[in-house]
Amino acid sequence: MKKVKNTIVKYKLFFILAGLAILLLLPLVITKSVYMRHVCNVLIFATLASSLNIINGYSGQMCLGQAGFFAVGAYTCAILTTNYGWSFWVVWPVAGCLAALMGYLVSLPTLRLQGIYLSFVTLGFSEIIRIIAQTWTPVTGGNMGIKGIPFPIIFGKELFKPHDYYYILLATLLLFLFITSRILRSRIGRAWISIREESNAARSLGVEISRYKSMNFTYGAFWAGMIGAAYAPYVNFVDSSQFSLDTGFDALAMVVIGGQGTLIGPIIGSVVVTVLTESLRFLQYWRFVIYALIIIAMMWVRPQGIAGASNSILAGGKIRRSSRKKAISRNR
Amino acid sequence: MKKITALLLSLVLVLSIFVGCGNQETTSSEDGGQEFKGTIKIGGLAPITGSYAEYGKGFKYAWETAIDEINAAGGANGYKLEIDVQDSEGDAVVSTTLATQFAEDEEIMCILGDFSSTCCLANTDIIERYGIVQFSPTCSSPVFCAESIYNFSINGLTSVEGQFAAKYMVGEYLGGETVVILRADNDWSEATAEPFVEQCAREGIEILADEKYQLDEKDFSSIITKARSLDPDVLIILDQGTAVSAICNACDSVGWDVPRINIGATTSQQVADQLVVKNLLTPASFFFDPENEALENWRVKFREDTGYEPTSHSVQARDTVYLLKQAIEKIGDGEITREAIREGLYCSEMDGFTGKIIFNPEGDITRRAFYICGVGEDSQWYVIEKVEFDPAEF
Amino acid sequence: MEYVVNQIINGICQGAIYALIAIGYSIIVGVVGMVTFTYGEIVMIGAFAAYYTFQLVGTNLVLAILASFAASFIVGGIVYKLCYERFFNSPRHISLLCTIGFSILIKNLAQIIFGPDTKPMINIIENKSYTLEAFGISIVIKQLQIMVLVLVIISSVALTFLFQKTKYGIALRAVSQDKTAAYMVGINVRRTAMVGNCIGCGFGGVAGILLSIYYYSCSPLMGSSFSMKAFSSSVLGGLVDIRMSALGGLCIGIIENMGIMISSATFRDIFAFGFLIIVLIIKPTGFASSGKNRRVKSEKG
Amino acid sequence: MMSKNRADAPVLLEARGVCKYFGGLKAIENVDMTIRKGDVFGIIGPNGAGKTTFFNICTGVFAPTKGEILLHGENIAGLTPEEIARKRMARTFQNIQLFKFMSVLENVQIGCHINTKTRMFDAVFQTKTYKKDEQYIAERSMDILQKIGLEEFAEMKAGNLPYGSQRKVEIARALALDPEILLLDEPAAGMNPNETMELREFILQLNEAGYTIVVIEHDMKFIMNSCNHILVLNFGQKIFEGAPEQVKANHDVQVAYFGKGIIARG
Repeated sequence: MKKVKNTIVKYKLFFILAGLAILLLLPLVITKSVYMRHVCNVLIFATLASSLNIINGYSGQMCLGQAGFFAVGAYTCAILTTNYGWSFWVVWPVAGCLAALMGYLVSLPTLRLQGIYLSFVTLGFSEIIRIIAQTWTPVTGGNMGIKGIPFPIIFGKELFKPHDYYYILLATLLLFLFITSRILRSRIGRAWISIREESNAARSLGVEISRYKSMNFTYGAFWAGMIGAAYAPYVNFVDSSQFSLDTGFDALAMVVIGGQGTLIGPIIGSVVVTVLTESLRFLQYWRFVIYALIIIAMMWVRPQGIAGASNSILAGGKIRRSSRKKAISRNR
Repeated sequence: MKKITALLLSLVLVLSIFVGCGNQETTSSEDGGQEFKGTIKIGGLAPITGSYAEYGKGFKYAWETAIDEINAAGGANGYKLEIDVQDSEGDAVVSTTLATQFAEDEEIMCILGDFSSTCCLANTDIIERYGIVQFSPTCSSPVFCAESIYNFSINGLTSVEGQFAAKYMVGEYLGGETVVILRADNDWSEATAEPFVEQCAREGIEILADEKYQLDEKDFSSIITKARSLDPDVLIILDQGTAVSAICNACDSVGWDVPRINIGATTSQQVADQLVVKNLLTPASFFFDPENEALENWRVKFREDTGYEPTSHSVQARDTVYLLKQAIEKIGDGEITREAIREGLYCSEMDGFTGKIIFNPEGDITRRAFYICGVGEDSQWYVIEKVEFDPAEF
Repeated sequence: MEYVVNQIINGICQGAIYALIAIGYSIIVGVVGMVTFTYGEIVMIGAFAAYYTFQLVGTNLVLAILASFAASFIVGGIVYKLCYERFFNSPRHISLLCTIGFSILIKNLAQIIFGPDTKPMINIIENKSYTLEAFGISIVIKQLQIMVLVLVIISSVALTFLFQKTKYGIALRAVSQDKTAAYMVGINVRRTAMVGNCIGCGFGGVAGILLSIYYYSCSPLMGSSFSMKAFSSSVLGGLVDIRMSALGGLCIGIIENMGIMISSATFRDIFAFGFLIIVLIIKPTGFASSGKNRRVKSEKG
Repeated sequence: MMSKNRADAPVLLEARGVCKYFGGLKAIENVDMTIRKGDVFGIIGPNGAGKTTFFNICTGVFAPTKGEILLHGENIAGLTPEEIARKRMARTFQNIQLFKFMSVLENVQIGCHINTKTRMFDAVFQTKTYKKDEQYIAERSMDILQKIGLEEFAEMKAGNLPYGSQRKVEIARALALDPEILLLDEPAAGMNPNETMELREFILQLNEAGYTIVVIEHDMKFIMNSCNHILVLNFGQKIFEGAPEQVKANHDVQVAYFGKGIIARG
């Protein structure tokens, strides 16, 4: 085991480059655009789940309303590009920032709340966003949604094929991973984790938990908004039913199945869940039954998720006896 | 060690899924020893799970039985038909993914479905790009067929239905002067309410209120109290399914016996069954006529096989297959292509279970007659009056 | 004026329905100490049990109540075994996700077994309404509305009595407040929690019958919207307090109907959630006094 | 020990008439206290005397109902714990509150939080500020671990360490704040006599290194041997404040600790 780990560490750069090369060349291998669409779906959900993981996995707040931020991003993009003719490249960061602003606003009142009360407020927020999208017909198109969202154009090429759009989504995910891993390696990331682990201790060390919690929320919402904005042109139309609580729950399931509090976890989770639900489509209702059974089985067998560490606060882990003994004997 | 176990676990999971993929090919038809010229594959989109599951299952049943019938009778133009029905969940995103899947598969010659206007409209872009027909039994959006030459629908424009209800039902039949509209907040009701309101204005009928409610609304007492305080002559309900009966029952339970007209559910047996007081009128382009023997047999068989009553949606789904068959026959000895099927459907005519179907150049049909139907005490729908009209008069 | 009064009455009746389902919810949350998303499906199971009883033995309300109590009780037991028992010491999100998974499971199994269509439930209880004339205002109340209202009052009083006075109820409360301490004084924590959970579920099942009779129908997907409202009412009442949850349900019902009165029924949920969020911002633990739910509050998500 | 020049040292932390009521319960009633720079200040009292509550008021966990807490003459009563930590007042907890699932090194690194100023922008673009901060954190935390003698456990999960070492990690983490004043809440609780001895030495070392230290402790011997000034609380009230010798001799303190009967007989 250790050997494997050492090899991975030793050739880290090589592995990263090889992985990148595979990802970049993937559209050449997968010729059918149906499969490419599934790959794109994986990327979208991977980023959405990752953005949720920022909130749930790193600062230990329990957000159930990620679909709300996702919707804000998607609708911003849809409205500005379709009705006002803005370029996608301008709208994209704007949508992210608007979602971030929403995240900030939601985080303010929730700072006083803990546990399930906080979860509830995020859940209610998500529903309110959805209902507004559903009822504010002049702006959001109401139940009819917004159709014909223009595809982004790069160097005069319209990116309507999943094969091309893949690169936008891949870039989003990679950018997310790059920026987030840098933040996590700074004092900001450490502050988030310290809040998750033991908020009283964090406060006593001068970590302004309100500020960092709301920064965390804002950051998580920002990425949900970014991927929302990238999602809107990809599906070509948005309507409120795409942002129901179930979308948020799916993202949550992906995060937990993959492993909370790890960067790779939500990505693994979204691969597993998407591949599962897509490939079992022919089973109709039974595929949801299987999906549900897998969620439950996963929680029984590996509550920390596929990639999560068993000895972490997120797994309800206990400190391992063996290593503890080792420490004691070493101390003597 | 644990990590390896986990890795293996996930690997096995993913692998088993791919194995599952491999088994996906399902063949639903048996060769009755007949010689076919070849096989024509059709893609079917229906919400088999989700909130519209009832209709989606009906679609699937109607399509598959119709195709079995056709194949048993020698196929369409000598070709064997095969349908691959996929579950769109009533979710437009899923529907577009599946539509792409069909469109990319060069063996698929035509797409039947989807159920809801939202899904159908969402698919328009894709079918236009790939040049494949999307033939919806029930899409009622007034813009659907105009949006692409590849879009066809046999639902009939809901605008006519609304106008008919305003002029002939509220105006002539009931003689009402004021109405309150209660409707589900969706695109369909939006599209239906507009022509209804316009027609009312022309007929001099006053709209006292136009109340919307959420799609999954259960408790109607508050909007009924609201409507009752305005005291209209007629109550108009624009919705489908159980909400219609729920609204009527809620009216009755507070003892308000205003005449009610429903547009949308047509002569749904489910709605009739669930009414406590049988007080409801509806305009119907289609009627389960017990005297039409073929239709009645079909209905009985449907009920036996699925365990519930068919709605007109399933009958429309059945008719789409026969229209398609007719279009394939029109091609004759020519090559069966997607384009040929579109041309075959263009402006075609047929006598189906749902009456005479004549496509207009846009790919939609216009109704020329409606039945005014009412529920009897035995929970059966009866035709009160058949009204023929000229759509041009609206 | 008459209109306003009638709308308030509507609100109270609607609220009573929310209260009815919220009561079962807060029993479960109180005893198990974890939040559940399966409750709506339990309510649905209860409704279907009653539906099939009516189909098989005819309109016998007592039998139907027994059947749905039993069905929901059993499903509640399964939920307990699958989603709670193992995760008492784990972080909350694990059992939460388990309940979400279980809710997906039941919803889809129900669509397979019962069929996806809506089943009619009519003429079980006579569809009557009373008109009261007072101060020149005529108020219309349905018989069923009165039944629901009475049931809410009786059950919240009875359950409060059960929890405060009986030995078993005290054990339940002890378990709900501190599992370790309850274990130390010799309470069989797992069994008590399980039975408490099952009682809550059984109560949800009975609420399910009333709901389906009240709305004349039951369907496999009926649970989700009610479960959100039960959840809201319960959160408003502080999650574990039965009487406060019932009050929370009433408040949400009234607020919703007031909202509908001044605007449109499409905004129903906005009023409900908006009201709830505002209350939570002002008072982070809902209506209940903050000390009472220290436990629920302090548990880390 | 240092009592001779104590009076000359500047006042660091001062409590004036501090009261804290929980509903009708008077947890702390009118307590005064003066801590001077360079003190090893002890707070003692029987169980339930309000020591930890008083501590929590000083560190901002509770706001006092009445009274003032002055740090360098500036009133800090009612500030949040994180604001007080920024004023270079660090603390440990009675029931150890480590980041159990993080390594010892990471625990200490988080302690460096207030001494760094990396912002989101710096972190993403790895600017000069970020690099300087990270270098500072790395050096500073290893330095502290070395001083405390925990460097060989740097990579170990903090929760895996034995109890005594966990206490040390908590102190190390507090030291990373670079505090002027360090508040230790029952640091010797649960330690064996050997460990307690070590801890005493360690505290005195820290004191010599220039930290002002406040200790809550049950263990009389520990307090008497390490502190130069002691505050005695009982039932939320101050009953005495003075040097260890004076405390030993004080009648009220004896009554509080041993009960009236024993004193009378003795």
